Amino acid sequence: MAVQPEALARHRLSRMALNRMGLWLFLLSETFFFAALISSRYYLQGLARPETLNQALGLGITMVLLLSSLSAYRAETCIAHGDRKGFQQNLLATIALGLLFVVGVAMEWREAFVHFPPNTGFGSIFFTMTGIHAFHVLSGLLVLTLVYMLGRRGHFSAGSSWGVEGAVKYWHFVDVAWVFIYPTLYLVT
Amino acid sequence: MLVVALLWAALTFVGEVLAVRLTPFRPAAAEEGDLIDSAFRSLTILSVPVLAFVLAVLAYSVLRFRVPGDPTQDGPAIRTHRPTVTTWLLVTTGLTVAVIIFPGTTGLLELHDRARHVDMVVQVQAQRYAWKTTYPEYGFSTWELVLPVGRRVRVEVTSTDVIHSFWVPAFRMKVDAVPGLVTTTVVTPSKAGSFQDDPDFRIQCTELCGVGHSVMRAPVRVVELSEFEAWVAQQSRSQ
Amino acid sequence: MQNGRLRSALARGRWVLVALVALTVVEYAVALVMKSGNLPWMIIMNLVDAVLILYYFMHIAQLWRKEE
Amino acid sequence: MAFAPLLRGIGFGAVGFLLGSGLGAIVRVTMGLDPWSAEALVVVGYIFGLVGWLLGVGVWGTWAREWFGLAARRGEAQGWRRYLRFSTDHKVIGVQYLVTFLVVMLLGGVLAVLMRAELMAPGKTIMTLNTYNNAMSLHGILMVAVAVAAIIGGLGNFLVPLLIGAEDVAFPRLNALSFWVIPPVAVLLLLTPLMGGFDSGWTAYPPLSVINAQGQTLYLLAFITFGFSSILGGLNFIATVIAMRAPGMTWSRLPIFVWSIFAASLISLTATQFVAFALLSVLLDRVAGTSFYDATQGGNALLYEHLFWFYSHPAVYIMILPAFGVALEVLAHFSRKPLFAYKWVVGAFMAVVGLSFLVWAHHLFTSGMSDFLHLPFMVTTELISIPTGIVFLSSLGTIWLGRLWLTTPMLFALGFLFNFLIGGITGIFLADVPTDLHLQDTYFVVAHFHYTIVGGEVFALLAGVYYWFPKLTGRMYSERLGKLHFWWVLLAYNVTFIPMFWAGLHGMNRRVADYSPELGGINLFISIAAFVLAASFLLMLVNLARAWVRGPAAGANPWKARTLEWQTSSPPPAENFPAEPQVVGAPYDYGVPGSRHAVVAAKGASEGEEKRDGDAAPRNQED
Repeated sequence: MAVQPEALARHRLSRMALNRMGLWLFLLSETFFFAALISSRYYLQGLARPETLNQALGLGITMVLLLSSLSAYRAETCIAHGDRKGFQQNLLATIALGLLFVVGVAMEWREAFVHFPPNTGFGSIFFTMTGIHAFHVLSGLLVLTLVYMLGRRGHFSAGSSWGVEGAVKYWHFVDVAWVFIYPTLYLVT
Repeated sequence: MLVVALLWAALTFVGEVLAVRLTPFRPAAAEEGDLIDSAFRSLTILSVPVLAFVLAVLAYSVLRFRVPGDPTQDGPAIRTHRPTVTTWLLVTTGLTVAVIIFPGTTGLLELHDRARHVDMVVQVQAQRYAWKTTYPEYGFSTWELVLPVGRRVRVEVTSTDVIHSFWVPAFRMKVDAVPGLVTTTVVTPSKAGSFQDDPDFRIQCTELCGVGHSVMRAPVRVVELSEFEAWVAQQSRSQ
Repeated sequence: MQNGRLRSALARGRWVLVALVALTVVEYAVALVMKSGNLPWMIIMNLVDAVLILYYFMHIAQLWRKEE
Repeated sequence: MAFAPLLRGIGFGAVGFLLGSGLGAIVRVTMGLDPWSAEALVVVGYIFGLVGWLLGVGVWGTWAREWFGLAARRGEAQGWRRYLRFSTDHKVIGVQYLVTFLVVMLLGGVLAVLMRAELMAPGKTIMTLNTYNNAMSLHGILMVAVAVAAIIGGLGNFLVPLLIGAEDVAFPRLNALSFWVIPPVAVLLLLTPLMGGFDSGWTAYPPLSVINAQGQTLYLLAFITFGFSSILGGLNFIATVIAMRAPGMTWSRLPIFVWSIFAASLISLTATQFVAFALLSVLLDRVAGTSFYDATQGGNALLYEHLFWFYSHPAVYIMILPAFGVALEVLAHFSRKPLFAYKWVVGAFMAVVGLSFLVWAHHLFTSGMSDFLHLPFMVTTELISIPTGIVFLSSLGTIWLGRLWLTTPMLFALGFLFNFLIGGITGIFLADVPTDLHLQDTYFVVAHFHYTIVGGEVFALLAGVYYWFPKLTGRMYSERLGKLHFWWVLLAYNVTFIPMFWAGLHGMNRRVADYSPELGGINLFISIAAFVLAASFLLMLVNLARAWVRGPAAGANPWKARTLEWQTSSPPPAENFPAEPQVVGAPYDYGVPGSRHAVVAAKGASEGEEKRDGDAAPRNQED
């Protein structure tokens, strides 16, 4: 007789609390990755920054990502209170805002390729940091899309919404990472 | 307990005699090398009682407390013993702090002090798989390192390709050659010698740099000041 | 009752966003005004940002709250 | 049929690889680049291939189907077939890890023998300089992987749930995933020779690792993947120890091995990300045209050294903390005494975890980093000897006045103490800046870390393998051969590595295929001793293989030990215990009258009938 993974929840924590802890541990781990990225920026480039960086675009995509965090929060809150419609709408809004952010980064890259391509000092850091962050955004979008599809097929309810919670927590984490990356690349002097 | 103490004392005695009598390295050829060798010897002398203590307790316990066959009884239920733990912590902390201060910090400060004032500068450029030395004061370059006895030299090291490491075993001093950086080390040669007579008089690359890493060597020659000046004059003429 | 709880939670979310946006604008303004040495201020404001998101959006307190 | 999951994994992996590299070529064309770049296509192909392999080998069936709203398929095979599939049973995964890394260790050992053959005499002996550099680099990374994963992945997976009275780890499927990314790592490393090998050592310092043969790219991918496995493993252990303990298993009743795995996991969860980024940055320099390490473009090779050692020094504690755990565990049970100063040891483990993040730059004393960093890193490094000293205090305090049962595992645990003592003391010489200036990158360093990792960790690993072999297999190995193996390894090991200290002091630098002729004598001696050392492992293989096939039945508790893993059958059933254990006391209270660690209800008798732990062990008080 094999042990079913779900059967393990009867200890001190519920399966949900266990999953939650696992996700937080994963995010803690990821924090170290971003810490490595950010410290590399200061190690290699100090506080230097090219004047050609598009400040308006940087501020814009930051706002978009912050806004997407709100809609993600709303989606999770809605499903936790049983509001399916609000959940679906807000999730869709989050995905749309996430895509907008990706488009913003792509526009930023087009300009950056001209002014400070990846084989320059600042370019190495800029493309790596934004690229790795964008990779996290894309994987977050993938998960949010899966959750959205499952939601449309009737999954998740007020009492059982771990999938939503996990996806949204990850999304917020991507936002937190950007909160630090944005000034590191655009603002510090 | 007494047996262990005697065993410890005996092992320490033997170990210290060995540590003092048997020099594990050939004599250094630079003042900085002597400093490093004496730091090494101090650490050895400090380590011997520690090593001997653990060995004594280990050996005594194994011989005295072993039980032939399957054990039929449990040992005494000693979970901890506060005085022992406290003593142990005090002693290990004391030893650690001692080692940090001497020879660690004292040696570090002395080396640092020596770097403040130097008599001459030599530039060493590492490239796969050779060492080029330049004498900026005299304006020539060569493929061997020649230094006069008794002059304090700052060696400025850099690399043109990958990371190498500049090491002269006879001097003991070592510093990496990093592309894009100039790193420095200070040596004061204290006795004449040359690669022909002693293989320790060589620049040896000690940072893996590719296929030729193990054979990336250059000869080192330490000569009396007059001889050095003659060599400089001859080199300047020929270039 | 249920609906009221939802509405107040959503309102809280809006206030958090307002704070985050305001902080970002302040960061931007600081960067425009302070031509050097703004790093410590950035770090402080980023930490406030992060705490707001971690606490209100990510419910970090769930970790040490007893399960219902 | 037994190989179906593997074949499916390989098939999906191949499809993924073709898909990925095709996609990579298309992207290159759209970017206006030459579509053919072996390295770039291999990187993209590998990422897709890895996903394909994982999906095929079992992630799709047992897991990913749920993400699309489909029901997951379950079902465990029986017997040896279990080991060839995506099993979520921590005991199966533990054995998978152990066997895999035993094979890897033997491969690394063969490379070591080849290296020693080349070094028998100065000049060219059996291989070219380049072949030597490649063999040495491969030896390095294979053995580092063994050191990081054999105890944690093998013994840790098998034993941690048993020791804390759980049915499995917190995330069984994640656990299986962390094992099944290992085979691609091994395949990548073994394929490196096809792409020119990699000659940068396991440290892979740029710029060398940016400009050398394309095999380096495979190495970087392999190490990053391995790091991923290590992170997931660490995450799982932390969650398991926090959340899955049986009722009554308080933190102060955790067996010390569990503590050591927990402590090591804290490091592997976090610090590993730094090496992931370090390797990624080299990979980007190679295939994506960045210039992190191109000095002419503002790059700086020292950045890599800092990032790399921020992980790779803590990594030695990922290796050694579980070794401490195994050694202390074995010492307590075979001294039949409580583990001396248990709480201090736990504190020491945590202190090591904390300090491990503050010592990395002692690898950079000669790197040319800023002078002012020397003193602080020398201080933090030497402070580590205080918590390490506590481990010795506990060991000596445990065997003192004990009833020492000198079985094979006990001998290996005692051997561990001896070797690690030498490894630890010589570490002081390297932490001390003045002496390090001479010793850095010489055979003194080679000898030092082999003393800590082979003499230390591998001895502890062997102690653990012999100690838990009856639990893993239900059978008993030959004590006679086991003891012979111990004495053989102990002597051959020390005779091989002690002379390396001497060679280092006399100008033998490390990672060299050739050396000054005057070092010929000592190297010949080391090589012969190394061959004798290598041969000893064949004896262990014979002993364990024979015992596994037809050794005598071991019984549930052959060592009469008190901890929970011995209170269930050997090997344990899938659900580990017939009923949930109730922990009522400390794990090592030998000699305490009437004490017990845990109560495990017998099968089918949840009330009334109880089986007392270690019943077979008489507990008369002598004094």
